[in-house]
Amino acid sequence: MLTIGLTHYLVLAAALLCCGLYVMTTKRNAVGILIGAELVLNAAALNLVAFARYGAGGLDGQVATLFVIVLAAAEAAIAIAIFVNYYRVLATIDADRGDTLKG
Amino acid sequence: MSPIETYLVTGVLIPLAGFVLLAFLGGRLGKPAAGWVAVLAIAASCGLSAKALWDWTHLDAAGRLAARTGPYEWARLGDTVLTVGVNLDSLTIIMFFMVTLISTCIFVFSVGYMAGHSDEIDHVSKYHRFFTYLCLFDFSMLLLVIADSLLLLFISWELVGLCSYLLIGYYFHKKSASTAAMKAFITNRVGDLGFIIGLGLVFVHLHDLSLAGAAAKFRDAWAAGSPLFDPAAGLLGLSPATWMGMLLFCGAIGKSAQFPLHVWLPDAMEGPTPVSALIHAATMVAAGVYLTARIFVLLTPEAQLFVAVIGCITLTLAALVAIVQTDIKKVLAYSTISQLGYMMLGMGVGAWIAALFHLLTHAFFKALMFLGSGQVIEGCHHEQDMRKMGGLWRKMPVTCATFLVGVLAIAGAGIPAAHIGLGGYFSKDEILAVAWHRAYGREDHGAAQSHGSVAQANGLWRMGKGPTAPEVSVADIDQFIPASWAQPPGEHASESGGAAHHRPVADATPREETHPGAAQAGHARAPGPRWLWIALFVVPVIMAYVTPFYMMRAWWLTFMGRPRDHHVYDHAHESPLMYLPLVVLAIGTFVSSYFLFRPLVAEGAVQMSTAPFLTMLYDGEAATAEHAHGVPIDHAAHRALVPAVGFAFVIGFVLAIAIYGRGLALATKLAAALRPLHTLLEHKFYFDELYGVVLVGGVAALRAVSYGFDKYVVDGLVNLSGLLTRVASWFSGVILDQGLVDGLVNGVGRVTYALGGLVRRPQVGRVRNYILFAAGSVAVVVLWAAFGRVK
Amino acid sequence: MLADVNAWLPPLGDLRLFAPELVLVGTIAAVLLVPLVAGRNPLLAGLIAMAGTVLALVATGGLAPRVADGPQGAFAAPGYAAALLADRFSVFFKLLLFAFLVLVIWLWLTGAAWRVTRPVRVGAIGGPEFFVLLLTSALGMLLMVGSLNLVVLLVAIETASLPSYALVASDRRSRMGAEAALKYVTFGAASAAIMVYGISLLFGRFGTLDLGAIATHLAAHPGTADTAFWIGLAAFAAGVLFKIAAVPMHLWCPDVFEGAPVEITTWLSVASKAAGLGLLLRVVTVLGPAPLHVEVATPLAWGVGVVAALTCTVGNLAALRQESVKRTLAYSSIAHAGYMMMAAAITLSPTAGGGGPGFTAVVAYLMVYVVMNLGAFGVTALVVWQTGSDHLSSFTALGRRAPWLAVPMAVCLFSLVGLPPLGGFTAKWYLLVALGKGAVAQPWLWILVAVAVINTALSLYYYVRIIRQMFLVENDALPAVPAPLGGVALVTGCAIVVLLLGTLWFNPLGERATILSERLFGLATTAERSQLAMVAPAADSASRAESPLTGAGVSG
Amino acid sequence: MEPGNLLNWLIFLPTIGAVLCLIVPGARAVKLIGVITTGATFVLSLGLFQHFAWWDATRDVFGSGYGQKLYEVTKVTWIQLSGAPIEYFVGVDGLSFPLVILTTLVTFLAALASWNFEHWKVSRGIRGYFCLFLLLETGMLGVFCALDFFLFYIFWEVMLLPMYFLIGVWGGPRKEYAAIKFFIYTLAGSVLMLVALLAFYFYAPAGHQTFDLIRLATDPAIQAAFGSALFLGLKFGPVMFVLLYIGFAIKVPVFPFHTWLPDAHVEAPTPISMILAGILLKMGAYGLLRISYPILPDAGTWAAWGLALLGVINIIYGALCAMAQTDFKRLVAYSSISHMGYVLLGLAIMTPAGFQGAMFQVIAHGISSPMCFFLVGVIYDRAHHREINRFGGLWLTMPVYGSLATLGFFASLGLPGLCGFIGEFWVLIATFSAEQWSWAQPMAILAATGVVLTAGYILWMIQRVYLGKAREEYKSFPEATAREIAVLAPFAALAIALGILPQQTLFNFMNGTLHQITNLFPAAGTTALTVAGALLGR
Repeated sequence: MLTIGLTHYLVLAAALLCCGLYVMTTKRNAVGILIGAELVLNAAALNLVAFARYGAGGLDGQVATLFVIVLAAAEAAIAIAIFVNYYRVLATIDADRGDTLKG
Repeated sequence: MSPIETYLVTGVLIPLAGFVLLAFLGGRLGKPAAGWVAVLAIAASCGLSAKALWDWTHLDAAGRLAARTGPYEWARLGDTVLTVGVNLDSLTIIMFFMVTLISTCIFVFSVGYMAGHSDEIDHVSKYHRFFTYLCLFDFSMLLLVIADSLLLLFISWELVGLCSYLLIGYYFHKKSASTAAMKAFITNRVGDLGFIIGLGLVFVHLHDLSLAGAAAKFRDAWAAGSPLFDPAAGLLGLSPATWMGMLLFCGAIGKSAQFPLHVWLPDAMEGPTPVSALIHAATMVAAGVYLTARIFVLLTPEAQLFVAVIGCITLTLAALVAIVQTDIKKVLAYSTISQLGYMMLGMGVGAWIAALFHLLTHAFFKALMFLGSGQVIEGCHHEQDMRKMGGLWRKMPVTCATFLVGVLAIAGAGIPAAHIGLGGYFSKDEILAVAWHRAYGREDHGAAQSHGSVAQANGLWRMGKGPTAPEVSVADIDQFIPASWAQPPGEHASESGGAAHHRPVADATPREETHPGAAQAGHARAPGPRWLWIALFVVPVIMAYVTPFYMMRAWWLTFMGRPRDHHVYDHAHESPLMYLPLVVLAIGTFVSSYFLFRPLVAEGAVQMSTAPFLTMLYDGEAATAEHAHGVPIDHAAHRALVPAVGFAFVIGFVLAIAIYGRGLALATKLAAALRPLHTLLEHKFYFDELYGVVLVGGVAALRAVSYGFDKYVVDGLVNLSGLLTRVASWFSGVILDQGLVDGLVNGVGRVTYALGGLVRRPQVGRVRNYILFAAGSVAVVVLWAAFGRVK
Repeated sequence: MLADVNAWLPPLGDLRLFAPELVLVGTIAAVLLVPLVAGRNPLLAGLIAMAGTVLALVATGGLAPRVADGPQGAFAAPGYAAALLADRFSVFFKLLLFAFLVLVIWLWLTGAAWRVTRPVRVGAIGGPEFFVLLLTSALGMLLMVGSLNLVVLLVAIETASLPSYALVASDRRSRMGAEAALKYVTFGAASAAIMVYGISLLFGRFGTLDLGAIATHLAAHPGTADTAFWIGLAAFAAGVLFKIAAVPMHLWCPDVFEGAPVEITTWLSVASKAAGLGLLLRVVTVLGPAPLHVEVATPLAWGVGVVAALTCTVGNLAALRQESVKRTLAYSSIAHAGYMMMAAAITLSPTAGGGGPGFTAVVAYLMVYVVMNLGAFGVTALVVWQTGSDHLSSFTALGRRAPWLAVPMAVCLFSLVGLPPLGGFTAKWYLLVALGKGAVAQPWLWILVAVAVINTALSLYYYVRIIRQMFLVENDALPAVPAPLGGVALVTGCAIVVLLLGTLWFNPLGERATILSERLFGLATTAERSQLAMVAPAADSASRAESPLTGAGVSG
Repeated sequence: MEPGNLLNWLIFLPTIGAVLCLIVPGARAVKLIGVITTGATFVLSLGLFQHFAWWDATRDVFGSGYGQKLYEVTKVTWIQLSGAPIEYFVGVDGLSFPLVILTTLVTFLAALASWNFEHWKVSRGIRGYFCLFLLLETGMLGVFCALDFFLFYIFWEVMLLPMYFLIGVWGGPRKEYAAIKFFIYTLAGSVLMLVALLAFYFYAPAGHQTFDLIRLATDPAIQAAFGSALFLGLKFGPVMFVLLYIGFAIKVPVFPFHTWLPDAHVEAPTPISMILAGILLKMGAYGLLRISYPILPDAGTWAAWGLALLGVINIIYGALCAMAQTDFKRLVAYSSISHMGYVLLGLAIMTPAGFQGAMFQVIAHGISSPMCFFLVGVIYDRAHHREINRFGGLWLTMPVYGSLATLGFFASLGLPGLCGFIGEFWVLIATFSAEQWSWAQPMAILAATGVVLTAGYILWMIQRVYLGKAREEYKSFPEATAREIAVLAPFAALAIALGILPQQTLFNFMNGTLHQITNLFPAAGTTALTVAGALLGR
């Protein structure tokens, strides 16, 4: 009989984190990178909720999670706007194509 | 300052005033006024020096001692006070007189000589410059003569060098002249390098640069058994004291054109002839001998031997080369070198008086001959090649006659046993006599060394007598002489009694075995092998035959025979302004000889009597003057020489006339027959070539290396950093495509830039990589936190 | 229920503590609303923003006496530490930010007025949205220096960042702007995500989101500074370092600064970094000093020191061969952030005699940095407006073409190098003195001194390159560079202040900074901490918090 | 310590002039301001003679401790630090007095030399030129007068910026390269000095912390602390000495930090070369003597042989490099490197005689090298090139100039009777007689070879430039103008005066202070330490 405990949540969150990091660093599509970031954010949110449930933090964690969700949304909104602008100028959404600024 | 000192100092300053006047106003004075200003200045000096000489001869010993004031503080080196003052003694007085007198003659001659010389180049007159330099020279030379400290000596030493440089390069529009000037200065500087190091050693060991002070401390150091005299304390088995003497003598090697630094003097003939007469024959080049005389008290036996050997080599080489020279001035130049060699030899073997005496007589007759040659050159429109002259006696009778006087003087003409003769007869022969004495005479004279205990005794004795007291009487000196030439320890007791111990020549076996006592004292025994001393006598004697030969050759080729170049002959003439000084000098050559000068020189020898290594010898028989302080050589010495060199001048003259009497034909044949020898001599033993390759080339290579080093290596962190960068970039996989850079800055800059490239490597422009980098960095920290953190 | 709510809300009087923020919010609203009645006039929006900012500045000034005695907290639930703080520390940073904001808006206004009369060479930016974004990012920065609550900090950072992302792209025709914004937002999102993950770990480890409480807990239980703590802290630091643009989170900075419009670059180069530094300082002050043991403080000091040295070095080295002046200055700002972080390292060094000198150094450095950086960017902006490029070649012969720009630029650049008698040297001097003082007890700080001075020498290369281009390279063909009077006045003023800071104000600056830092430091260690400790969760709840992680076996 | 404010006027008078330069109308007025200001500064500096007795060889020699005899002192607190204040502390003693006079004189003459500004190739910006020129003078005088290390550092850096622009803007074809090289070298040196500056402050025991150079040297508590302290595990003294030394060595310049100098000299305009050679190079030596040796005597002992070796390398290496040059100015520049080697050698042996020689050489070179640079400038103005091999016979076309040139170069050569000789001779003899060092005599012998090499390159140059046939293209060269002679004559007169009367012209002023500095040193008979051993504190 499997008891779902804090460890499971944490492992899941860690896995999410890794996925997110992987996505962020491999996706050429800007939206893909953003999604990667969202995955990491969700990993953090999962952590927070899990800690809130199993730890001593109480409601703090859940409140924080709400904040994280809102922030993620805001971030996505801004990001998408910028991506659109990027697409308008460069006619692509490939983040790697934007490499004029370097060195 | 005492009156005599005042005369001398004023006599020094008048030429300086003349120099300043001419330097600022010379151009306006123009020709010939500028020349007469100079003559006036030096004549005034000469008058003062005559007055000083007169007063000096009328002073008794106490008065002379009292006449010497000073020294005066000049500057402080650390805590040591450096002084300047007038070195007032007979030698100074007579040298001063000689310099001013000869200068006056030559200045007058110059007014005539330069009148006929083109002094304008590109319409710019340099006439006044000539006399400006001459005045400066006289100032410097007179300063050198009166200097009482090694420092002042050195300063004036360099100043005469400067004048020599300026005057040799007087015709500097000619490349050869400016090169010769440069060569002279730099060669002299090589010698001065030794001089400076010597000065340093004097300062270190004796803490005093004044001549009297250094001499006194040197003697005290000897008396105290100082390590200064310990061969083990110096390099190459020579004691520091020996090194000190030898290095000081290096200055003289340069200035007096001794082997191996003699190469500059023949080239110096590029200067106007009066300059050759004044500077490169009579005065400046003799300053080396004068210096040696002044530092004689600081010379150890080994150093004296060094001096003698150098002198001997020089006189030989120069005399041989002089045989084949065709330029009249070059002949005289080599003859000068040769005669200077004789003087040095004299100094080295201990013929202090004779050497200086030779200096004085040589000054007169060589100046005479140079001026004569100047007259000839001027008369022949700047023709210097003797092969084109001949028969000039008709056109220049006075010159011819006075020149002959000079030739006779240098050849040592005189009537043996009659005390009748010209300069060289007395002076050169006395040098040879002393050399003979060192080689074959009494052993104890040759071995100028002391056993420790004897030295101590001597030192005590001298201190008791008041070592610095110049009034030590002859009798006193005679008393201590035997003791000062130490006997081997075993023989000491029996031999230290009183009169000099005579020993048969055959008995004078070199004592090569080391005596324990001598070794313990740490002092060299009679330096050098016996054969060397014999060579130091035999070789100069042989050269005494060569001297008359080449001088007569020169005279004959110039004045006798038939004119060989009618263009030259037709224009030849002489002018009174120029031959009058010749006459004066010719007279001087006669009277300068024995009775006027030698006694004064001998008086000057007083200071020598305080030297620890008293090896001053003089011709006892010839020295009628009772002021001589030193060891009279065996009377037999000079007598024995009569058959050896007494008639050398006759033989030399006859040979020369025999070969050149009928022109050059025979000589040419001889030259052809002796081709290799002739070539060797013509090329002056290839010294210039050798130096050209080894020294000049060496320096050129060095400077190329240094500058190359500067350009490419110092920088060199450049190469190093370049290498490091490459290694570093190999590790990091960065390929740097930088070209070569120069400069340390660029080197550092390059590394920096490379590092800059390295740190910008992540800045590839793709945001994914940025995130990867950032996440990776965080991961590193996380890993550190998880595993690497020290608990 | 209502009473409960009242308990949650601060008394109205306390709201005055946050007058600056409120004024700013009001201004934002005004900028948004006024166009509705007055039409879309960029200049008008700018003027409103200016007025609002000045008002906020005044409000902040008025706040200073109120917080002189101690920090004032607000929005705190019972039993919780204040979510927002108003103390001298935050007031100082707010003053700095508002003053800078005023100058930036002034610069913008100058440019906008200029464009009215000139052929526009660069894509104009402006409009109400611009100011909304600008002021909002300023608001976020204000919050960043005014809290110790991790969630509030998160919100603050995002509030500061999100408008910035948009601001970078505010020239919508610019390809570089678009690219820069993309990089900024993606990198920002990533670092924010990592930071949030760190926050979650810290929360899990200590059961609280309040840094003060965490510090207290750590002081009481040294053993809790374990792996989870360090991982969490490192991840959290990623977000802070992102704002400062410190190594290794600096990569966005050059690209964004180069791609962004020059006014935005100016704003970000100072404000964003200053706020980030304020946050960092607050974190290290709370976590670092005296009562804490070496287990936290020493590794943290080393960490900050290493990051500072790296940041400084990387910034200077990377700047060496840049052709874009903006990019050069971007790297320069990275380097200067590094210098300031060095001072932060001292405040942590437990035996280094406390953070006083370090604080002094940071405060002095920031004040000087604001002025000289503004001067340099100001000139760059003026040149860019006229020539349309910030390439080094645009500065060729500026000494002849526009001496009134070239001379202030040279002064500011030499000051950035740190040469006396300019302000930059004053700043560096106080920094070095602080490091030296720290080094008395912690000799390893001499390494930081060495790094600082070597970097000073290194930095010479690229600053002087610009100066060389302006004065030594000649090109008589280039025309003169006209510039708006307001802009010239701004940069000249900056140059004069820089000069004064290096000479006459050398001592006053140090005194002011010392006074400020003494108060700040004192507050941070004693009064503030005791108050925070009072309201912190009980120790037992913290110890309870230990169990989950240890139970999870994460610690290693 | 005698208070007074002459020095304040001296230091800031040029600043006032610099400001005036910016506001007066017309180029001529600017030039006038420049010349008048520097001239007035020079005249003002002569007022310092009231404190020094040229006729008295014994005054102050053993009379008082180091720093007790300071004149025209101003000492006010400038910046308050927690430990001790940074002071505006200026004053002169026997060490700085000759350098102050030299500075004002050379600057004045350099201003005169700038009078033909309009004829330079790069002649724009006369205001800027004279403004920076005068600021430079403030910096230089400040360095020599400052007795507070911090103040010294500030002035040191203040000097840097004007120099950068003066070379970089008004220089020759490769001016940028030269200017930046100069700048980077000097700054690199000065940041190291900054570290030492801080370390001096923080390593002093509490209550004794100070930047006061006199107190740093004389306070026994500070000296004791410095003697025993460790710096990052290394001995404090040697580390600080090396840091300071690099800073000063770059200025001197010492091999291998010298490569900036030829470039800077060649590219700088003539008056700037004069100042660079005449004064800026002297600051390195002055710094060593004012800061390194009094404060860190043990480290000086430790470093002695290395410094002496570097000095000898400088002498020989500089001379050889000079010989390889065909650019007239570059030759003179390398000769400076060679000459400064004597300074270094004289300092390294740490005896009164050595210091005397070094300081004399400093002043003598401060006279001969600006003269030589101006001599080069005179013909550069006429020929517009400096290729030695393309000249010839100038002594014929320009006799007065030629004579002065000969004098100048012979002074540089070290001819007795001229200033160059005394310094070299003193240094060589002092090195010889420094019996506490086993290496001193070999070093002295090596250094003495410089005498020959110097003669070599100078005479060779004279032959190629001044002797020989006058070339056609140079025959029309006008003789030196009155202005040029007015610049050269003071140098010539001083070169002779210093050469003949060293005691009265220089030694009497500074012997006292130099003795006081040597009195700070530990007793003679120091043991040689190995580098590693000393550094590691064993």
